[in-house]
Amino acid sequence: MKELIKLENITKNFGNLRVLDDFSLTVHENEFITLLGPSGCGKTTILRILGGFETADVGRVFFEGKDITDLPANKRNLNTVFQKYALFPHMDVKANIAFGLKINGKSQKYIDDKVDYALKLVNLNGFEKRSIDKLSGGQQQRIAMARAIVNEPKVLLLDEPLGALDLKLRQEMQYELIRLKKELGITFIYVTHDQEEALTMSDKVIVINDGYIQQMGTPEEIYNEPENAFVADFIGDSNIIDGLMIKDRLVRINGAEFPCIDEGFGNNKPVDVVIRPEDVLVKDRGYGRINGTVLTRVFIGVHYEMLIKSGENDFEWLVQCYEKYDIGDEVSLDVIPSNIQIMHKPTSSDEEAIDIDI
Amino acid sequence: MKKIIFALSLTIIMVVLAGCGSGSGEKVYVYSYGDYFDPELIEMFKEETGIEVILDTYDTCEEMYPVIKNNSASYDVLCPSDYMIERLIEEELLSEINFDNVPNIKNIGDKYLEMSREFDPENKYSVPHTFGTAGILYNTEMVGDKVIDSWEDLWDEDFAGEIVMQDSIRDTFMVAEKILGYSLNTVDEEELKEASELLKKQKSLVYKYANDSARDILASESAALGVIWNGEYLYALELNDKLDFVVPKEGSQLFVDSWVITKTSENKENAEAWINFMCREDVAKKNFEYLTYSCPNVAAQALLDEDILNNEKVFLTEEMIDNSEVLKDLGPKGNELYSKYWKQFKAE
Amino acid sequence: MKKYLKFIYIGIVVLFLYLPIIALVVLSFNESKSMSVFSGFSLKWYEEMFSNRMIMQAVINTFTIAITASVTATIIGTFAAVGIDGMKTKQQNLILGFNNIPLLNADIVTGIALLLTFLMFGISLNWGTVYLAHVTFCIPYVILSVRPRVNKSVNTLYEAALDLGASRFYAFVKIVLPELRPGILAGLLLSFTMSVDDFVITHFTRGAGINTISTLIYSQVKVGIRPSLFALSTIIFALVLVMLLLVNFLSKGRKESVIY
Amino acid sequence: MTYKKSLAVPFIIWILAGTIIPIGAIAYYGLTDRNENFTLENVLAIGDSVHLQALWLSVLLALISTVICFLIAYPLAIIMRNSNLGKRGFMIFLFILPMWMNFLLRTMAWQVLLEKNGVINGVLETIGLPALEIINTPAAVVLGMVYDFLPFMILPIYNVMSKIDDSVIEAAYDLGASTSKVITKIYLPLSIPGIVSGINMVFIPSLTTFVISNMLGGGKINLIGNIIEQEFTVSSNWNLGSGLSLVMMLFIIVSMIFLERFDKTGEDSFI
Repeated sequence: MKELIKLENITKNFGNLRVLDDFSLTVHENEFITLLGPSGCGKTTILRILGGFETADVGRVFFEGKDITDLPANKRNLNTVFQKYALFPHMDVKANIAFGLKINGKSQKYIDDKVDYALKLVNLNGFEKRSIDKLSGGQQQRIAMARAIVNEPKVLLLDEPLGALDLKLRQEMQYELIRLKKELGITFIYVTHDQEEALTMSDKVIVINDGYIQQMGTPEEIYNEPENAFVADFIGDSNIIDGLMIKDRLVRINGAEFPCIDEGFGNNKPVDVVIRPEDVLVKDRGYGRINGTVLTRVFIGVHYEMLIKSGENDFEWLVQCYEKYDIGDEVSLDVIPSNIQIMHKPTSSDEEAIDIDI
Repeated sequence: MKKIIFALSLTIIMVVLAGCGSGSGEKVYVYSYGDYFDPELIEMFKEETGIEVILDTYDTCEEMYPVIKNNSASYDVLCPSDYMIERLIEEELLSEINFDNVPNIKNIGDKYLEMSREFDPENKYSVPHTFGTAGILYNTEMVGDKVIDSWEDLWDEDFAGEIVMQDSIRDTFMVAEKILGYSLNTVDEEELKEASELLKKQKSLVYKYANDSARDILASESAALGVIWNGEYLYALELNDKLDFVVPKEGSQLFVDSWVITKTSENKENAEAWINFMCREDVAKKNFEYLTYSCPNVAAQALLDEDILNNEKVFLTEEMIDNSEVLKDLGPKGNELYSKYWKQFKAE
Repeated sequence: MKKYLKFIYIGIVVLFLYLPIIALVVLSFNESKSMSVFSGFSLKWYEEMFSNRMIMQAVINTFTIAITASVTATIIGTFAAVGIDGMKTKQQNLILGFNNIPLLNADIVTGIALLLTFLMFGISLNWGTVYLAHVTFCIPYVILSVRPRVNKSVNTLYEAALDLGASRFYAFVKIVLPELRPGILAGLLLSFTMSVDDFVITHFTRGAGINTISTLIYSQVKVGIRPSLFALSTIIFALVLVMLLLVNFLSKGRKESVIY
Repeated sequence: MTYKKSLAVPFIIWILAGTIIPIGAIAYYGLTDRNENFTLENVLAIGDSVHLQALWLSVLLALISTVICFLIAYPLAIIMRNSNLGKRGFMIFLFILPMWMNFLLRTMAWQVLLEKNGVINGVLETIGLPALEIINTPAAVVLGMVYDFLPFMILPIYNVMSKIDDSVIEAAYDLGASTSKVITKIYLPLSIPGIVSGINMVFIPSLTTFVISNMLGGGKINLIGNIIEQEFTVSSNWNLGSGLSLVMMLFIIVSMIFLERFDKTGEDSFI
């Protein structure tokens, strides 16, 4: 795949606050990339630097090999779908969609056709004359998409576009977005703090925190093999436990030794161990590796979620299972080797920073 | 966008218009006491000479002085009173009148020019407009049986809340000074202090301190008696025939209000044309009929009825003139002294 | 019972507010000059008013100054409101602090300060100085009414327009201005009113022969109130009434409340 | 974006020329004598008995007017808040309309009304009541202040009140509060921002006016505003006038800081 966008060593400060620190990123053509991170992590800033609304203090931005760092927003061949859509309230639907086309001096015929096409694409044909405040949130969302894509950008930047919608609509729109992406065949750069959205839609997810990339990879990689405690914690629920790597393929957690599949951490080295709650097996007393007591139990639909206290330092495991145990029940826990994820301890108090070129 | 351009151009047009309004055509800026000549004369003057009169008014000379002194606004012609003219001359704020442009000066009686020499020793700067004296205008019905003939009647507690006093430093002090038997131009601090004490005592009896509007208050019977210029008498009488006027026996103040031209005048010839116009006998007569302040214009006097000329309340007798004093400029020290005691009295 | 009390209370306050105005209106049609007795209907004070050059000139001055000053102030203030939004919080606070000075300061101090400044720089007082003074005290009102409209969503709309290829000017005129319009209109109206209503600042900064309605009344009251001023009041009141009703009517149609 | 900031440049220039330099000018005049030597005399002159008396009277009359305005406006604001929307608009319109009349005309109207032989006394006489003699007294000046500035008290208080959620009031009643308790414990604390800006907008113009005292005081009421005005127009001692203005500014600042302490959020309720 051809290289489309390249951010090189971007640093950005707001006042005394460093939002991005020597940040680099490469995006290829026709990718659906999601920048995922908690609010304030710098993901929106990256998008705004790409869109031309902010300028980096240090570093360059390349688009198709050309340096566009100093190009103003209105000269860039990429369009943004804004967080709250930013539809122009004093214009009707058609005027909104046609806005960019008019500025580019397209003919009326072209504009009409294009608006027509775009409305069909987002399943809102016939809405031309509607005024913006008569639209529902989902409809506004679609119009915002339509307004961006009629300009045929090479890249569409989406800044938490589904954030203002309710859960059901959000799920619907996720499929819609994937469909649009396929039909248009352009690059999507998607910013969200919602891990579910990221995992559902993306080809690649980049987890960002404190202005650094924490991990990047396919949704599966990110979920199954978090590279540090932050990613593990941010993506889904996790049990993150201090462990001791006794030797290759054997780790000591919570006073018991567990076989695992990781190698190369050295002997008797402290590590972080991540185990997903659904990967913890709950068995009757005596049938597992460590013993524990059920502290709380909540039924959350398909399964039960429990806190189980166990081991030498009373670690509280978050556990999901289909069977019902009562509070106070004495149980045993086990984990199969491939579900144990071993990570290096961070070297400093800061979260470990990993710069990766995609 | 169109609207912005529209608004912008509207603004520009307005500015230009307003600019033109004051830029094109001949003008003369006149600054005088309020209602001090017949407004119709402005139209007449414009018709005859093409010069437009821009009129502004002040209530007291003291109000006019800082404007001229600081040249914060530029006027051409002023109509101040005697003592103020003296001060303006002293401070070189006036320009000499070119009497070649004011041939009608011949209409002004010699005895009035003589009076003027008190403050304009060579008759170089001023042309008399009106003269007169202060007295008490009273409502014959409201004062009842009392005979009004003294300034002290203004201290009569029976008239509490029905007395109108002037609201102008020198004119107000004048009343007290006359009662105390001092000169109107005293700069003796003790005497001034005494006068201000006297005024303070009167304050609770006074309905209002007012200048030009005093006659309306008296005419509408909101007050019974008040200090007023003899020129207001005829006019007030028209509004209310129960009014009468007296010049108190202690004597009074003789004033001469005259036209002068400012040093900074940019339309000096227009200013002279205006003064000349005001001195014309028909104009002066018309003005007198409107204003009823005694006019020093002998030619105009000749056109008036005998009755009026002989009405001693309008045209003062020699005796009255002799019994009166003209205000003099007191110099910076004296003025400051008056200001100080004026303020004290007002703050009471 | 409580309801009646309410109505009576409101009635008294309204009477208090309108009594002077009603009195002026009635007296303006009075045949005689008397201020207490109505002796017959007459329009002569209106005639006198319209033929009085000083009054007419004052009316013209009042409105030319109010229109030019409020338009100028609205333009500068609107740009400023947007510009201030682009500043850091500290700068914003500093500038808004200065902006508030003419609003909170006593008129008399503002007037004197401007007078002293004009004279210090050798500017003779004239129409222009009044205009400049009025713009000075109108700008804060414009900023006050426009600034709340310059918020995050307007910023985003502006960026959205840039994103779609609009130039900064085009985006400002086509997107930002329409968004700010209610605020701009309110600011314009507010500064127009403030300008028409001002006496104190005009009093100190006016030049030779430049009278506005306010300064004219002030000097006329000293000479003696003439009923032609009542006629003037009546006409002004009628104009204000019509204008306010019109503005209210128009803004109701658009669901934007401009006044209040 | 610096481009955006640059839009404020004309405004900043204007602030500089129209606000900062003028205040500098007043400070310069106020702190020098006629010979342009530095002196504190003009500022300290506020200690003169004449000036102190005027200042005291100004503060007194302004306070009285403010209290009266508040007492009239507060119940009015509650009544307006509790009436239905259509009526509210009409009422605001009613209360605002006189404000749009020229300030001088309104004040002049009171002179006409209150004159001893004026409209009010004419009416009183006809119906056989004793005459009202308050013109040219402090009472007339207070009346003028209340009349001219009352809407400035009504509007901010109403503005804040209309934002109080109905359910808060209902909750108070629900919890057993009486109407008077609701007013003192709910309305009053919640409307403090409005009250503060109302007080500011009545007190300061009352404190500094010279027009009202001039037109309704008959030359007998000398407020600090009159003193300053006269230093500029009659006495022509600009240095003293400026010095006293500086004191007045100080007074305004102090009273605003004082009021600010009651209300940290007052800014948005202004106007």
